[in-house]
Amino acid sequence: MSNITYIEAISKGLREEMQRDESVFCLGEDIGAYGGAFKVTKGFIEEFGEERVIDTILAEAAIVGVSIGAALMGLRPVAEMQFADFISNGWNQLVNMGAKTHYRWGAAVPMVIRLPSGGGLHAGPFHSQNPEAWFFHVPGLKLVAPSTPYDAKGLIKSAVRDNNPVLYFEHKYLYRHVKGEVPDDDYTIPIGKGEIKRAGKDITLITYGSMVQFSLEAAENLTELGVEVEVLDLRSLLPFDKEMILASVRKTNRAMIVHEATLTGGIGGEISACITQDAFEYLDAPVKRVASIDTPVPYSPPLETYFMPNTEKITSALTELAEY
Amino acid sequence: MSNITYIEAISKGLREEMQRDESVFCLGEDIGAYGGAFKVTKGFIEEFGEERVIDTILAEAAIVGVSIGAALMGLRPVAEMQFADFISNGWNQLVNMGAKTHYRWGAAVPMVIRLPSGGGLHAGPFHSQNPEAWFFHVPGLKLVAPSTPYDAKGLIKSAVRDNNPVLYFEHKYLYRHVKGEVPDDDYTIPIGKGEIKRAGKDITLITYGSMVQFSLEAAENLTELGVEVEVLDLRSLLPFDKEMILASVRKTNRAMIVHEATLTGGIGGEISACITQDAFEYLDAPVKRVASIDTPVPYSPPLETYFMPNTEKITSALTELAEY
Amino acid sequence: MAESTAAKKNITNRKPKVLKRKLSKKQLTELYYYMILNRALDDRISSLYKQGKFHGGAFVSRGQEATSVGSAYALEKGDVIGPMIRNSGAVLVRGVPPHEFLANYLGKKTGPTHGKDGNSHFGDLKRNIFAPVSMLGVLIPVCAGAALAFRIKKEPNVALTWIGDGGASIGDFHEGLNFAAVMKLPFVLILENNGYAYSTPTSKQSLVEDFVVRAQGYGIPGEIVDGNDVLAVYDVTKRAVERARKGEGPTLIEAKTFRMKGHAEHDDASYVPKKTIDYWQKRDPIANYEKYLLKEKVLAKKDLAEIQSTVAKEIDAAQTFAEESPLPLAEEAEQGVYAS
Amino acid sequence: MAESTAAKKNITNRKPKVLKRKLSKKQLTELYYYMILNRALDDRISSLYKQGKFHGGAFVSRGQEATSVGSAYALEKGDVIGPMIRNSGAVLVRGVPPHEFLANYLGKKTGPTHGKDGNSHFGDLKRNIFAPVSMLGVLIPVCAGAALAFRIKKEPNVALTWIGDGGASIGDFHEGLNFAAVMKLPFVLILENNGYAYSTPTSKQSLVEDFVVRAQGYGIPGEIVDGNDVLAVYDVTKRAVERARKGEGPTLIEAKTFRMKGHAEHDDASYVPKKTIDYWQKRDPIANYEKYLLKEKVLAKKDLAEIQSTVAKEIDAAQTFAEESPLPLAEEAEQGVYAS
Ligand SMILES: Cc1ncc(C[n+]2csc(CCOP(=O)(O)OP(=O)(O)O)c2C)c(N)n1
Ligand SMILES: Cc1ncc(C[n+]2csc(CCOP(=O)(O)OP(=O)(O)O)c2C)c(N)n1
Ligand SMILES: [Mg+2]
Ligand SMILES: [Mg+2]
Repeated sequence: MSNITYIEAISKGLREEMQRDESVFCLGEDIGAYGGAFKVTKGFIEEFGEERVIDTILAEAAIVGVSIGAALMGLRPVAEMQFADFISNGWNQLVNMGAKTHYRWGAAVPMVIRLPSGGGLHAGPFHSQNPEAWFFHVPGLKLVAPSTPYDAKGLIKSAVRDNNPVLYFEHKYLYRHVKGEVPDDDYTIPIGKGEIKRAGKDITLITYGSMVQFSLEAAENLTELGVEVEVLDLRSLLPFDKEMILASVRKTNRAMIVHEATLTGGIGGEISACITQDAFEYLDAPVKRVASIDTPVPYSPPLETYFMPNTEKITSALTELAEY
Repeated sequence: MSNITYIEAISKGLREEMQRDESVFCLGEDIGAYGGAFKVTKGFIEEFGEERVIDTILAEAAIVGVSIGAALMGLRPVAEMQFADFISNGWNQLVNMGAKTHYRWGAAVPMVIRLPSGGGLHAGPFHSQNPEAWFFHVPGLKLVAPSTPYDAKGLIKSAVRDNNPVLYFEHKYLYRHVKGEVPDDDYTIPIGKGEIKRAGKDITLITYGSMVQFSLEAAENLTELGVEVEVLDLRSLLPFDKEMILASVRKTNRAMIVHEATLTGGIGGEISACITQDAFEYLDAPVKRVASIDTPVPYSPPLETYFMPNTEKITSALTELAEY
Repeated sequence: MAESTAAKKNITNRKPKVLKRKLSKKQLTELYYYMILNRALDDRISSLYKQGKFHGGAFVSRGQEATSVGSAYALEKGDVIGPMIRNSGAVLVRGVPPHEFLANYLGKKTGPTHGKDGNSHFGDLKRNIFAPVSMLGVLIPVCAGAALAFRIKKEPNVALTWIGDGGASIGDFHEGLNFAAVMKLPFVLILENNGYAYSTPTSKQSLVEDFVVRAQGYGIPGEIVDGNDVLAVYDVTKRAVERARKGEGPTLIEAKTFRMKGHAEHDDASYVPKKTIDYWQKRDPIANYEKYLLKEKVLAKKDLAEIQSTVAKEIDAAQTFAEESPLPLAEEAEQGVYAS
Repeated sequence: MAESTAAKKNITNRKPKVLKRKLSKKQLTELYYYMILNRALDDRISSLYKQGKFHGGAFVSRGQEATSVGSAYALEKGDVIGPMIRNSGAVLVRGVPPHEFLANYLGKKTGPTHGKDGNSHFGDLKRNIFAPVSMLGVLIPVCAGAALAFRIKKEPNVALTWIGDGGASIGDFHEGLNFAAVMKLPFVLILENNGYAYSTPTSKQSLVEDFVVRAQGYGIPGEIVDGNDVLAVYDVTKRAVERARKGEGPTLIEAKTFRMKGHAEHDDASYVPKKTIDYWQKRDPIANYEKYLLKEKVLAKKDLAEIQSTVAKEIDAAQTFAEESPLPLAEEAEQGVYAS
């Protein structure tokens, strides 16, 4: 066990996978000697050499495409986007080639794309996006979004070992803001399985990534009202753990979804629709959603604070839901 | 009034806009002398000349980017994607530059992208997609999807006159499969307003594009059971007509959404979530969704038929909902 | 134009050269066989399309058989190819039987995609063939990725793909070729300059007549070849592949050829001037190769006829197989989205 | 390398040339003023960053002032520019006052984006300035689009944008430049080859030393210029702009320069060899231009000092303005997604 940050956990998990399996390699902009914009791959080039830690040209379509080609030949590339936002340049490669290949002709594409995402750091419209919902509508991809150092290590390992293109959303705010106990041994977290972060009988709060911590704080706030909120951390977004959600909602009869991505078209809509569809008779109140407002991510602190969910906003939405 | 096809209506509307306003011009692959892959711009180059009907190089990022630049300078470009699927190559330009410019620095980007979309023609995974849900999660874009010749003409005009990037989803199956009365005069259809295609008191069916016709047929089938289905055609997807939906659901107490795009992450999730949120007390049954299954669009006819919604599937979902 | 002249200094003259390497009679015969097979398959595809037997569009490569066959023939078994829509000839050279094409066109369960995709949109990993996607250019970075995998795995193989004069305008061309260049990957890109991209003439796609000039911008060798001369194509590809195998990095080859039919079977190509067609008709790659084979006495007329009739029988059998094959079951649409 | 030699035949020698056009004293002085303004603004940005006054990152362009200022100075008012993160100098030349930068960095309501975006990510349509987005390369097609608009509207203007040695690897570079070339648009692209893209040296970005070689691949003229010589940059840009205005199409200019600081203020650039920095330190664009001005007796030492102190006051005032400006109201976050 070590007490390490979220970013250290990613780094550790990835390093262990590279040690375990020769077919794993990393590529991306400035990931070699520089160790990556956030230093996730710091020391990797020294340990694994230039052939397995590749500084690429500045070209995300190429990075994604090259990863697909290498994956088709049996390697397991782990590509870093310098910021999640830049995956937009590799969009076509990913959704048309990466995601559809196995369905079309049965060839597996075992690759990972690491996506440093999210706001809260005043990094403006192009270094703060949470683009997961776009990919959520792309059959053939898998999406994971760890919220703790423990999950970060376990999920990067599962992502690397999965035989499909996995998008690994790592939240920049969490990088150095959360620390936790992480086993030094090998372990994985199954893709598709969520976790009950806090048990409760009154409201089910479904969330992931950066919003888990705020949601847990808000859940604590609700105890003052005698309301016990069950907080579910999805961990995987595609596929997501529908059984866990439904079981909880059938118990609590109230549900709320929280995500940092903008509201309209966010994955909260899908989850709400699934709950209404499959647990309608159990619902005592409308399914609520808390998300960022429908705008680009603004830069200036008061604007960004207004834009994003936080503990306060989640608390007041929970209060409304409890009082419904 | 003329009785014309859906594709003729698009063509007519666009031609009238070019006649009306010198700042409107068209660009795209093979749209000039060839008249476009589907012949929407047939005869345009003869009428408006090479400077306003531009055959471009084969490069969608450039087509979208050039359109943005021309729009910033006050022109009104109408870009054709040869198939909607190819917008994936222009994704970055559109979502990062096109959609966010007005929010960031107040500059309007009045442009239209025409997207021949949809399946049912055995055109396989790359010539059949319905990509609207991706863009639905991009604040700053507007999305329209006409289902009739009348709307096709009215909406292309509104799209051209709008001061924002508007994605105009034109369904290839409808091109020559539907005909209707279309005024020869100028008229527009307001973006953001849907239409009640069929009044009913028992179930609200919300749909758009290619699924409107099938939904109307299914609604007819339900009369045998004494069930009156109200069919709403969204026409605009972003923004969508929430008021129309809620007013109808508050009356019928039952709602179903039908779209040809795949289920998970489709815009049906958002609509369902909005209904549950704002009309929860009125609901007598879970909100149902009928959509394509979560796979790429398969080519072979039995597979594609299985993949897509049709009158039969909609009818049986309506029956289930009526019987709930 | 200045750039054209400058360019020509650095590129092989496009006149077909005397073959630099001696091919055996068997090899020369195989090249002929595959070109005939390519054309016969295409002709069958055209006629099935006209009979309304297909569901979607149909794409053939009449006039470009030498480019596909000659280049693929220069590869070894372990090498990867990423064929585009005009490269059925290359896929045939790799050993995919014609019935797989026809079964795929007909959406049959027995096709390589089991009905999931159509026409020649299929791959075959055991033969090291990557399936194309429609989005042009995608295979350039992807095949560069295969080349990278070879290097990482220390396998002496090469990856090769093709692109059109139209597809060369896509950003992926630039990104993929530069990626391969900078990393000196064992990669070969063949640009088939066939005069048109759908209805768009090459002059509207590029100001430079010789796309190969772009190789200079990536610091890699560029070679122009007569794409209708199968031996020249074989030869230039072989040299590029050998360079790649030796670790000397990628090559861009421009094959000058012509698309003798419309973009797809529904396109009558009425936008192509008749004199252009006549010009290229005289340069038919198969007719020219036949002349060579006869002149050099590699094969006699009756040998050619025999090959043609073998091929005809193969295509008939392929059609029978494809037509008699079952369609997939509807529910199979749900299968295979994810690898397990 | 062969391609380099071939290339050099077609490109201007990179040695600064004797200025082809006579600039007035006023003009020569303005060039100096803007370079000083650029550097002083940058220095203030660095120090405010170090004081923790900014919310996000900070980007400066020390060492590249001549490229931004010289090129923008060659334009007319109606021309469009699409500045990148190193082109604050160009934005200053267009008349944007320094306080707009600082207010924008501080996320203030009075900044040109009203707090919506940060740093120099802003545009100004009344000055024909397009805001960059972070995604490199995007402005190339976009500015080509402005150039297309000029042509359609029959306005005699030109659009100009910049790209880095890193950004030049992005597909949009290829698509946008080829689009402009094929359509002969009034467009100029300046590639600032400053040795690095973040930590990545140019040698890992491209095998060719001279990016301008790529111009040949698009059939357009390419020119290399000493990016640290403001007059040479002005001159080469002026010629390109005149060509563009005459309808002769786009030009690719490669400015050889150096990024004298890290990628952003948080990056200490320890990956840059000291001798490289020393080499370029001696070629500081401002020091060199001062030498020229003094030698040619355009300005005296006291004139320079006076300009410097005017600029210092301007920057002080700008800082005061920016710091005293209010932040936007939180609810303003909701406004402006759509144009009405
Ligand atoms: C990115 C992209 N945009 C548009 C298309 C539609 N399209 C298919 S083939 C084609 C023309 C291709 O021309 P070229 O690359 O020269 O190949 P050729 O057909 O001549 O072999 C077009 C425009 C596409 N497939 N991909
Ligand atoms: C498409 C894209 N990918 C990655 C980045 C992250 N990034 C920002 S600047 C930079 C380096 C840019 O180098 P260069 O183009 O040479 O410009 P310079 O900073 O030297 O002026 C990188 C990798 C980006 N902005 N856009
Ligand atoms: Mg072609
Ligand atoms: Mg640079």
